Amino acid sequence: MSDLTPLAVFAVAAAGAAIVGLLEQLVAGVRPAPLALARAAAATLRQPLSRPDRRDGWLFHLAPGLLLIAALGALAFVPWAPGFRGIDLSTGAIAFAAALAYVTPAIFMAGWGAGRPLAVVGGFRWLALMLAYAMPLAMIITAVAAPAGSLRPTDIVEVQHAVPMALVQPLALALWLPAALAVCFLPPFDLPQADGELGGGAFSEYRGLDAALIGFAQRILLVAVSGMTAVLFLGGWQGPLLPPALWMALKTMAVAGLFLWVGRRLPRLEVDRVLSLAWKVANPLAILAIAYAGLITLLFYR
Amino acid sequence: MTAIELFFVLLAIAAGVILVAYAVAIATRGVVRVHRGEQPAWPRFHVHFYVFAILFIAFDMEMAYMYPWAVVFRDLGVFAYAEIGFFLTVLGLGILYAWRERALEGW
Amino acid sequence: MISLPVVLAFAGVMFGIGLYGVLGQTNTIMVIMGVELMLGASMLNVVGFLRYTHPDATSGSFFVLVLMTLMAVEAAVGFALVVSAFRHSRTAEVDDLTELRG
Amino acid sequence: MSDLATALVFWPAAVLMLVTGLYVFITSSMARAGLLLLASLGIEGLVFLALSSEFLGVLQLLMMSGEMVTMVFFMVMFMPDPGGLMGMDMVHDKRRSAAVAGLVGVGLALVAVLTDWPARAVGTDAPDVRAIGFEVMGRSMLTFLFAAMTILFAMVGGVLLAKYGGRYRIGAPAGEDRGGEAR
Repeated sequence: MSDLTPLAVFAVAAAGAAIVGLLEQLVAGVRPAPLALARAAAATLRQPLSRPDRRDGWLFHLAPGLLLIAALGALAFVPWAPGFRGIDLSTGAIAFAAALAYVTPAIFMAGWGAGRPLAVVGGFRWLALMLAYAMPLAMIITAVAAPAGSLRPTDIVEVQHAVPMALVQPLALALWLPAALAVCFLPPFDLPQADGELGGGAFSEYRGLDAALIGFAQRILLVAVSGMTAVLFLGGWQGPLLPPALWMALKTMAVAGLFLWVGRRLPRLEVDRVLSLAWKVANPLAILAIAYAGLITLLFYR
Repeated sequence: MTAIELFFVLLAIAAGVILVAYAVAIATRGVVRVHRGEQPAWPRFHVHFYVFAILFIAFDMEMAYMYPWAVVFRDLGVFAYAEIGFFLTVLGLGILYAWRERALEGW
Repeated sequence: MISLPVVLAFAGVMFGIGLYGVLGQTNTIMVIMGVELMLGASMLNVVGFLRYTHPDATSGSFFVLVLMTLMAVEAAVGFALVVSAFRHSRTAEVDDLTELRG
Repeated sequence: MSDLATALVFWPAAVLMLVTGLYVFITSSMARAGLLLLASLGIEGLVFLALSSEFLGVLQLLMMSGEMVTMVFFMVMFMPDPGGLMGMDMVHDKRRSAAVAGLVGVGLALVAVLTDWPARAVGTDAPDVRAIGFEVMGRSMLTFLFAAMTILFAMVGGVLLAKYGGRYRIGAPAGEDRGGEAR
């Protein structure tokens, strides 16, 4: 870790957003055009900002910035290679969850600040989704940290040098994937802001720079969450032959592609169904996953 | 620099970049007011999932104790496993109670 | 530079702000918010003492955890009470919830 | 963190914390008040980070987000005017409560500044997660287990009080229609 880490995080964010743009086109079945994302961003930026009249203007315009900062903060705690470990806190795994926790207020602020009926409803729907996904997400981090005996992401990577955690704890992975998909507000968990639902929902009033920042933030969020999935479950940068950074990039891209591909092929569930399922199935199973993680730690990792 | 300082540097740079971007955007493109004269849709709202919210606030706190446990568990062994077993059982009872009271049914 | 009195002074002023909310607000939820601010101030107090007098005391950190739990539990039970009271008398204003007054 | 970095982060963050905390009770919009409280307590997490309490700061940032955001929609449920469109005044006993609160705040601050505190050991980091973990699992085990019971009681009590027409029919006057809250 050097003093240049913050700048390197920005470089990773830019590269990651570009790659996710390409992946989106591949998954959608369009012929990939490398500059399409940049061109779309430039077109968005040429529009003026919009501000709904008589609304909470400052909430409305703070939301995209908060979303972007949350995404960048989450990305900063992902270690990419032994030489570039991101911001290497000894509590990095919780810090990642803490950064992701600020996605929720950002989306609520966007919906409430816009003050349009559909946007406000979108904000409330997102709160309901947060009640569903936040607990499994946080508990699974514990389940993975217990065998490593540390919350430092680099330690979690190193404990997987023999067997990746996905093989040891398949239950934890199965609970993590939907929660991680939900936190990036990708389909099928894009109820609050999908174009097909509520006509854009919480983000329907954004134009210009605001809209560009939100698109950028969502892609960075996907990179951060896929990177953390690779770190927690797929052994991070470890792998034969290839250099570590390349392994990490490949795993991250594979997870991001999986998220985008699976998400487009699943039906959207109603919010109340998601909440009920999360509290009846996901949370009890997450408790079981932690108990199981403790058992295998006692047996194999001491 | 320590890791926390680097984190603050990252926050400062990100906030600075966003502020500059907004300043440039407002200076060059301006702001358009839309939906002139309409009242915002901010009624008193019946949020149907409030029981989940109350459960969430209480249950969320569990994490504060799970994280320190996860870090020292490998060193303490069976004793810590018994403790966390008690902890998780108690919280599981909370979920079971809510389930039994039909508070987890959606709405 | 920062020293212990500075941290404690900020915590004291924050406590005062929370107290203003508790005493002045008419709505039960706002009163709960005031209590949260007061508990937050006490957490800042503990962290200040932890940093500047006993940096190696783990029980101090644990006490902050307990305070955080207290905040969450207080908020959860408080909201449940407000829901119950609102359902009963269709209001959440402190001045109107006088049923228990003798 | 070094002394200089602590000062650089602490002063703006702490001032912002107080300003947002005060605005919670000044603004007339409920959603704004809840988000400002989140800002105040979240920035307090940054202050903890600046005071080198890494675990506590990160945990504060994580916990307050979930808690305060759920608080926002309770406010939207129970306030007559959640958007603050009418600029309602929600303060009673304004002058007296402001006087008492100001007196207490300034008094506490004065006591803090004027007392000769036994400050030593400057610039050392607070205990890390590991030390806290040993504390939780060892000496403070009983407190930890009681915290679990407290959380359980909060969940039970919350469901009991908030669930419409639950086991004890709390808050459900006989014969009143259920207002679409059946089940």
